[in-house]
Amino acid sequence: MTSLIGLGYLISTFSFLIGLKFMSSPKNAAKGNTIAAIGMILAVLVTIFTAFYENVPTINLIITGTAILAGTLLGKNISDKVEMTKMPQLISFFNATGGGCALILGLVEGSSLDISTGIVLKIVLVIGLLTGAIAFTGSILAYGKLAGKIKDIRTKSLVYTGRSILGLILLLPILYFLDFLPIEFSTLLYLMGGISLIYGILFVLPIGGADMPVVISLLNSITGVATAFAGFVYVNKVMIAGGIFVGAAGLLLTVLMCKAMNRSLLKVLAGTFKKGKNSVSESEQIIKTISTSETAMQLSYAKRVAIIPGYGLAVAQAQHICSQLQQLLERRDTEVHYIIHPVAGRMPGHMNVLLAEANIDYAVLKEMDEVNDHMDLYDMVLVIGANDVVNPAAENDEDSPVYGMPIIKAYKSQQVVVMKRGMSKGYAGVKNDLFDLNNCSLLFGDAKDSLQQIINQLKLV
Amino acid sequence: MTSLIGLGYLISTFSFLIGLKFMSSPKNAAKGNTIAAIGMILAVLVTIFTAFYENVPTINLIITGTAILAGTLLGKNISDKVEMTKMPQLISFFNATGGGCALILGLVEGSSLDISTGIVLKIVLVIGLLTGAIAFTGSILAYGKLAGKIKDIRTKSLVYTGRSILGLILLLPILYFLDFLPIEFSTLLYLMGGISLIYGILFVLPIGGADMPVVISLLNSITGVATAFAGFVYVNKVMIAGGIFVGAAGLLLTVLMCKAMNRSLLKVLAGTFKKGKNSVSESEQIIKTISTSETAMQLSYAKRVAIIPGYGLAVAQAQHICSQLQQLLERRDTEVHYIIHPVAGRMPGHMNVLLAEANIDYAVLKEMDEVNDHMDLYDMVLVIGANDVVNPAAENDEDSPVYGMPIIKAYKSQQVVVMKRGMSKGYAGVKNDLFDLNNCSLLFGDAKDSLQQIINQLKLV
Amino acid sequence: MEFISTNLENIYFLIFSIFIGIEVISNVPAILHTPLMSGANAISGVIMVGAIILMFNIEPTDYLNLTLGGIAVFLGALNISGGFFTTGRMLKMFKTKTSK
Amino acid sequence: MEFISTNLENIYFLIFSIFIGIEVISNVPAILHTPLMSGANAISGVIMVGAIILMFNIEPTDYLNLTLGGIAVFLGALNISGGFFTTGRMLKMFKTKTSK
Amino acid sequence: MKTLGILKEPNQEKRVCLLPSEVKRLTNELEVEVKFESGLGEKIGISDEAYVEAGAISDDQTEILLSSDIICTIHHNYHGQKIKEGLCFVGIFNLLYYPNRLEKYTQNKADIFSLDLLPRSTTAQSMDVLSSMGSLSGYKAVIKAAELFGGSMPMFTTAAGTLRPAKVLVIGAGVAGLQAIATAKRLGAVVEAFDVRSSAGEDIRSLGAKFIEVPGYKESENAGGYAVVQSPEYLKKQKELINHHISLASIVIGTANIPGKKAPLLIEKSAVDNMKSGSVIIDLAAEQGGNCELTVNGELIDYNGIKIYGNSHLSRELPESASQLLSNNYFSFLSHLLKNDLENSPLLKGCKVLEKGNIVHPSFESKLETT
Amino acid sequence: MKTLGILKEPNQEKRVCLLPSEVKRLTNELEVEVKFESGLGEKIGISDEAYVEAGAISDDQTEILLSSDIICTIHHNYHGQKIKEGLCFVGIFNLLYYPNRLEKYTQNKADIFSLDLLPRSTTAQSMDVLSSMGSLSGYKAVIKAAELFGGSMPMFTTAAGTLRPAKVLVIGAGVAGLQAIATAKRLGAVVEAFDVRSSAGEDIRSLGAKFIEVPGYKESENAGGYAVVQSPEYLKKQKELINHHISLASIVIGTANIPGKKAPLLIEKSAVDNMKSGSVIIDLAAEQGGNCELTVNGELIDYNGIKIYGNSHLSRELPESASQLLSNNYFSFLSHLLKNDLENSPLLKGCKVLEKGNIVHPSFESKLETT
Ligand SMILES: NC(=O)c1ccc[n+]([C@@H]2O[C@H](COP(=O)([O-])OP(=O)(O)OC[C@H]3O[C@@H](n4cnc5c(N)ncnc54)[C@H](OP(=O)(O)O)[C@@H]3O)[C@@H](O)[C@H]2O)c1
Ligand SMILES: NC(=O)c1ccc[n+]([C@@H]2O[C@H](COP(=O)([O-])OP(=O)(O)OC[C@H]3O[C@@H](n4cnc5c(N)ncnc54)[C@H](OP(=O)(O)O)[C@@H]3O)[C@@H](O)[C@H]2O)c1
Ligand SMILES: NC(=O)c1ccc[n+]([C@@H]2O[C@H](COP(=O)([O-])OP(=O)(O)OC[C@H]3O[C@@H](n4cnc5c(N)ncnc54)[C@H](O)[C@@H]3O)[C@@H](O)[C@H]2O)c1
Ligand SMILES: NC(=O)c1ccc[n+]([C@@H]2O[C@H](COP(=O)([O-])OP(=O)(O)OC[C@H]3O[C@@H](n4cnc5c(N)ncnc54)[C@H](O)[C@@H]3O)[C@@H](O)[C@H]2O)c1
Repeated sequence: MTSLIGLGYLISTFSFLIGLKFMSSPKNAAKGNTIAAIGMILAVLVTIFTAFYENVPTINLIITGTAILAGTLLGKNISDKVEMTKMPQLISFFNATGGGCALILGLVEGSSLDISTGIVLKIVLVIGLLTGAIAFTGSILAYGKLAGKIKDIRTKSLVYTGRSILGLILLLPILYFLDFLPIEFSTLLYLMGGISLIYGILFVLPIGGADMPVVISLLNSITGVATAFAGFVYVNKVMIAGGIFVGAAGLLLTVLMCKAMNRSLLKVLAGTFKKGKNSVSESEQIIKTISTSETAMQLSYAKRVAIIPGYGLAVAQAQHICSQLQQLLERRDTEVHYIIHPVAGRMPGHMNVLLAEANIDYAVLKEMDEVNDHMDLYDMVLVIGANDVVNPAAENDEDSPVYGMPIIKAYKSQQVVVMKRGMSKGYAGVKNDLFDLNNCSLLFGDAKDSLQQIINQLKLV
Repeated sequence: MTSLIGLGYLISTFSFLIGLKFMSSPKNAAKGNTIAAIGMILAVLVTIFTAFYENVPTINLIITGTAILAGTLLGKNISDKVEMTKMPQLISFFNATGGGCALILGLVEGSSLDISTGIVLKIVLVIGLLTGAIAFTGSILAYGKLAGKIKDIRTKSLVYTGRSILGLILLLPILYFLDFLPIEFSTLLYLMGGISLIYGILFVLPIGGADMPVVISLLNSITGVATAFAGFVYVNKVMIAGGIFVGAAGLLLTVLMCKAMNRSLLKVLAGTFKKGKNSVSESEQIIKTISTSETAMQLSYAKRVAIIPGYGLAVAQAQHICSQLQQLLERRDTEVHYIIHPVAGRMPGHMNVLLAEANIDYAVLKEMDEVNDHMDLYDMVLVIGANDVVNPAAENDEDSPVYGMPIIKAYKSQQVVVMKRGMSKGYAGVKNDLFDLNNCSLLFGDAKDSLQQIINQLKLV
Repeated sequence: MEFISTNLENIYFLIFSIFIGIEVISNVPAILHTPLMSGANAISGVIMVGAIILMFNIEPTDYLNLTLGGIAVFLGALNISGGFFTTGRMLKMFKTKTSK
Repeated sequence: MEFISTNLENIYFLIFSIFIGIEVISNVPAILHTPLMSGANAISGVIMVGAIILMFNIEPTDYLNLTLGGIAVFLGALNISGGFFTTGRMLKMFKTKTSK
Repeated sequence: MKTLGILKEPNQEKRVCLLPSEVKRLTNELEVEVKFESGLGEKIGISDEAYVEAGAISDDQTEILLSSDIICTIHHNYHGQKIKEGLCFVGIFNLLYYPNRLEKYTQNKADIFSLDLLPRSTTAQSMDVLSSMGSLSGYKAVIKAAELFGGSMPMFTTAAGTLRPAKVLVIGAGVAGLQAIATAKRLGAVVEAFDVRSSAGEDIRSLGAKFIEVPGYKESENAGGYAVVQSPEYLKKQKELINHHISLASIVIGTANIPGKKAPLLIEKSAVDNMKSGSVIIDLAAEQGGNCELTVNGELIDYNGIKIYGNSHLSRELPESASQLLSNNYFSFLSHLLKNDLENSPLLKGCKVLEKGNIVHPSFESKLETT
Repeated sequence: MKTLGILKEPNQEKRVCLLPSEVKRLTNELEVEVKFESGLGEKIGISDEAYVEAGAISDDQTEILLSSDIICTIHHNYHGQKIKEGLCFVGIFNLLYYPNRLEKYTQNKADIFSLDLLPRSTTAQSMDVLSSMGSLSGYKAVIKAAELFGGSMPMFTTAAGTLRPAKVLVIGAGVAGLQAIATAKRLGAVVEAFDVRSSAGEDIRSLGAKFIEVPGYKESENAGGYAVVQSPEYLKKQKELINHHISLASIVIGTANIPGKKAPLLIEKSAVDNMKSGSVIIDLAAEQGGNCELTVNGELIDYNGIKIYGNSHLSRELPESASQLLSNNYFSFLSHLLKNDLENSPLLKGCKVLEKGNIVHPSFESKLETT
């Protein structure tokens, strides 16, 4: 019997491992998910299987079965309905449920201990409980922020309160285990649970909305730790291994995500806001940045892409690499157009010179007037080192010096990514209203470098 | 005590792991080697340490100490003296010593067993012995081949003999353990050892010299397995883990090496010879091929590189990517020249058109006459889609239709890599004698693709 | 010290697991960050196994704990099912486009 | 079956080790193939630990086995020292060039 | 309904200021009556019928001048004939340089919009004739140079030896200069360029050419992108550097200008003496006095085997393309003119020279006194 | 010691066949005495002194003809004057096309090496005057076309509308054709090219141009890379396709030739009628009768606003570059001539037309009969 159970857990541990491995390569990711899911089903089945020779009361079985069924159906239901763009908050939500589960486990298990329980087990219980609690409220808050239901609140006092509570969380158990606290263990548990729930909130509150994905990954890692500690309680290998895998992978993933966004984890957690490199204080624009990988990701989904080149393309001498990107996209059956604005660059025909040098077929060059009326047909517009020529102020802002100049209506497309080095302005020296729009993100960096990175990423998909 | 030993082994296991990990990234590789070496020293020290509470006779200690000292000094000595280009055969040699050690271990340990020994241990012993033996002779042979002391022998009968012996190796123990063989266990061991030694030879004999690195990697992996099995005998975690690491990593490495050379492992082992894609039987040239990664590796060491473009560069339209490679090399402080032959391409100035399009500075273009007298100063010459213009037949072979045409003396440089798609000839339709030379290797594939891959590899160094 | 020698196996297990957890995803391309996060989240739902074990050991009359345990199992199941299905949906997009 | 349940720990160890062995080098760039092979070869020299243990257990009068064991230790030491030094030499070249 | 007249250009001019396609838009979109002098487009193969089809009416010059509210030409081509009262001339008259041309217009109380005076602002770009013509001139300057040059522009590595690429020096990197740089680069020449505005450096480099920098330039913020006069020390340093680069070049293209002023003299006789026989100098500033001391406006001269061609209107030699651009420029301007008041439009104000015969442009007050 | 004479070329020719640098190598390396007609290089700014410095002796024509063993010129320039016995002429005489030029040489029992007849083998490349001149002609043809064309070659997207890139059709993708393709591509034109040899397709594409393929061409193995005459059906198919592409093009450059034969007629009057006014045809095959029906050799004509320029010697208009290449070609040939026997050299055999006044070249036997 036990050997069968052991074997079952072994296989499911291994499938988690393989699942994670596969999920980290684009080609096998979907397969990896299936493998991990099968491993999970196996682990659950094996566990339920133990009921048959342990004489579990029927009511317990019924409740368990019902709960599993209900959870599964609801989970499937929710995941089917939510829009693709809302994925991060969904993940956060599901992470909260995992944290909640760990929290309850810790409470129930802890309150039913007998006095003989060793200190090691108690420590394990406390850690499992508090990590679960932090993951629970933290994830709920992250969910709220992403859903736009909770705004960023960033005050010094908040950060300090958070730190003191963290101190408390560390101090209380130490005092308890050194016998300085004359309370019951279950009291300690409740106390810890409560404080941790609060800490989870304070932890996430000051962090900026744009950084939420990183935080979610971190919370996910914490849930993993909670799972592992729960596993220690039950001496259950698959829980320990699964938990540690997630804990370790989640932590690394958090770091990787920070790197991809060019952020430091510490700064994210401290809630410092990101600014463009050259962004001078004068410009108080609220902009959205995007990473090369996200750009690549979105390009990979796009069916029609427009490239709007500008003076920056010439400065970066990125014409050759730009043509490489075009070829890559075309090989993936994505239609690519170049839209040339009459005054892009610094001399008439500036863009023509560049694109001819890169041997770009005249057939894919479009004139502004040709396409301006159906810019919405482009899933994605890449603005490479152009600025004034896509500035909607030319259409809307009568006081702007560029008012009246015809522009390429990039803002009408589904999604705009603007590549530039910093927040400096174009030739006309005016603020670009495009950057404020919801469908526009800025990709900072020299256009040549950015394009190269996008190509590298895109090749992986 | 045991806990200290356990801890020591744990640390050393972990340092093997970290060492291997580091060794697989260019930046940390040297560090990785040091870490693994420290782990090894620790493992040895811990083992010797056990002597002090196990009452080991002095003579044993002395012999052990002397042997370790002698081996270490000799190893250092050999490794210091051998030339860089002889590295693969050196690795093969050291691998043989590891195999030999495993072989002796198996023999000694096996012959001193008492009758009560369980079947599992016996099986473990046999496997350890035979893997050690195969690794031993196989590596010695591989060493001999690389050193040019043993020629490739590729006959059908050899392959069949090899297969029958492999059958014997599998069959004998089965018969023995099913009690069909009425012999002593030690006899079995000697028998197995002998046969395995022979098999090691037959295994390597038919494999072509160019494929030796792959074989060495495989033999290395086998030594790892031998080590792991020896570890099982002594219930020694560090040996088991180290052995398995090497076994698994070695196997994967073998596969990766095959992939990098565009070979299948099975074909390597069967001793099939590699031919260029378009290589028609008519051309009976013996050529050396090279992979993009090896090319990148050698480029990374080169201080001065010459690129000789030809018609193939135009056909592949690889001028832009070629300029990328140049920039990459220059950023690494490698000097790059383009040498343009007067009749390269299909019209006067053909190469000029291409290189100007890719914005290549006129300062790095060299004329044939300017550099032909000191071609030996180039550590590496990349011939990209050129053929007739580097054909030494124009200088040496009076009967050749190209005799008398001035050529770029690429053959005089330290190392030539010729990029072309297959073995087809140039405009003049004559065989290229350059390909026969020792310092020339062919890199098959479309020039654009090959260059891209070289760039990708080079970026890692 | 003693702790080490008695738990040597476990320590190996722990270290190896952590190492694997890190190693296994160390080369994930940035475009997979979100799906991977989602997948890892689903795996952490294995905590439900603990919840089930808990449920099996609760006295059938201890309604409070039965309820709590039931909720825990429910939450775990939600995490697992939601997690895997969400991941699956995200990854489906990777298949629709044939690369190269 | 029984074998499994008694050796479960070992099996985990085995599988994890194999997995790690494979995983750890799975992204090695081709230019590191040879040095890595050399390094792995050096690590397999850990067989010398076995040889030393063997030596410690041989009767001091069993000259044949003492000799054999001595040779084994010697070979192991040769493998280790040669392996690491050779690898070190190869890898030194990677440092001389500053990349980018 | 306003009437717009288009006059034939002088003989040597092949370009037209409005093509049938834009005439059609004028009559349809702006509801203007268009009259044109017969034979207007014949030099570039456009028949009178084409204009008539576009909705215009063929007429003779006298009649047109008497009946139109607006007259469009490229060149100053009015010699005091009788005109309808309040007639408004639109053209590229270069009046700052030729202020005496104003006389006849003042006498007849005409209005003048001279498009060369349009402010170089973002919104004026579609009517900016200087940019569109400058651009074509810059291109043509290089084609011309290649045609006159006795060697080849690109490098040729051949079995009969190597021809080195031509060295091209472009002086002044405004619209024409940049286009010249781009075209010469395209042909494979080695290109260097010089401009007093240090901000031109980035533009030059973005075209892959080398920027020759003279340290110490004084920028003027309110010159609106145009160059201003410099200090003597600066000019000396500049001269030495330029002379050096001239002596190395096979082709020199001068495009440096200071609006309304004499063009800066940057290529002195002594520098030309150092050039190789067979070299070529194209001087696009010829009309403003030339960047080269030896330039004769409108002529190709041979100085010791060095060909010097001075022509500020090279775009004329691309009559088809030039007419296309001009026609769009004029159309944009006319539609702006008809839709806006003078008071509210800095563009109109910027290029209006005469109002009922009186000078209304600030730059002319001083000018006229000197005449 | 042999004496080599260099004669002045006819008036319209600026190129020289040997420059002082190669004269120096002749006198030094090959130990030849070199005489030259005074004023040889003056048209490209090379003084007599430069030749004298290089070791040559200035002399008058009669004297040179009487004292030399070898006479080098580019053009046929001999009118029966008295010569030293066994004098050997080296030049580019195009005798297959002008066989009657032979008369005076035969009468005076001279030898002739005509470099246009050199086999196009690998080893002959350094003396291959057809390649070096063809190459320059191809380049210059495009520069000429750009100069004559009323529009711009590259695309210009400007605030005043977009100028489409010129469409260039190159007919015949030999040496000159390929160079024309490359140059037009450089200038940003859209280039199509056509050649009967299907192997030219890869060459054309390797330059980034479009290959117009007419299926059904019959290749001849032993024509040594040259084109051969084709079947009538093929010619019809070809004509239709070409006509279509001609009507789309703004610039057509004809370079198709069949050695020693009349050039193929590929651009018929009817096709030209379909072209737009302002278009340009450059016919490099003019001397061999032209690829275009309307071509007049050596002249620029205007046909309904379409400029047609026929000139097979455009390299003349790059006299500096052309002389440099020719000089190397002649030097290579002379050094081969002086170092090798006629019997052992397929190169010498291939281009030797007369031996002591007798025809020795196989291609001429039939030719002469027809004269
Ligand atoms: N075409 C003509 O004839 C002509 C002539 C004169 C003036 N203009 C004027 O020039 C402007 C042209 O508009 P445009 O959109 O082409 O250019 P733009 O508005 O001047 O903007 C250029 C943009 O490129 C970015 N950039 C510069 N170097 C870069 C690099 N290496 N990598 C990435 N980005 C880089 C700059 O931002 P960062 O610095 O933040 O990177 C800037 O935002 C118009 O205002 C037009 O009126 C045109
Ligand atoms: N320059 C002139 O004026 C002129 C004119 C006419 C003839 N020629 C003759 O042309 C020859 C020129 O010599 P060359 O060395 O430049 O060229 P070549 O001798 O013709 O050789 C070209 C080489 O490029 C390779 N190649 C073709 N496409 C490729 C691709 N996509 N990627 C990689 N390799 C590719 C071909 O081999 P694979 O097919 O195996 O890839 C071939 O070996 C000389 O013989 C010369 O006499 C020159
Ligand atoms: N706002 C716009 O969108 C717009 C449109 C067109 C042009 N412009 C700008 O207007 C400016 C003038 O353009 P342009 O070509 O008509 O100018 P221009 O013809 O008056 O002068 C040509 C160039 O000569 C240079 N120059 C003057 N004196 C010189 C000297 N002593 N030495 C060297 N160079 C000298 C000038 O700096 C200028 O770049 C440019 O900066 C151009 O970018 C702006
Ligand atoms: N061996 C060498 O190294 C070497 C050197 C130079 C040239 N060549 C070869 O010699 C050949 C001829 O060169 P060339 O330029 O002097 O030839 P050419 O001047 O005689 O002819 C020019 C081109 O016209 C083409 N042509 C002929 N009839 C045609 C028709 N009816 N329609 C279309 N095109 C037609 C020919 O195919 C040729 O490509 C080329 O293949 C060239 O590559 C070889």
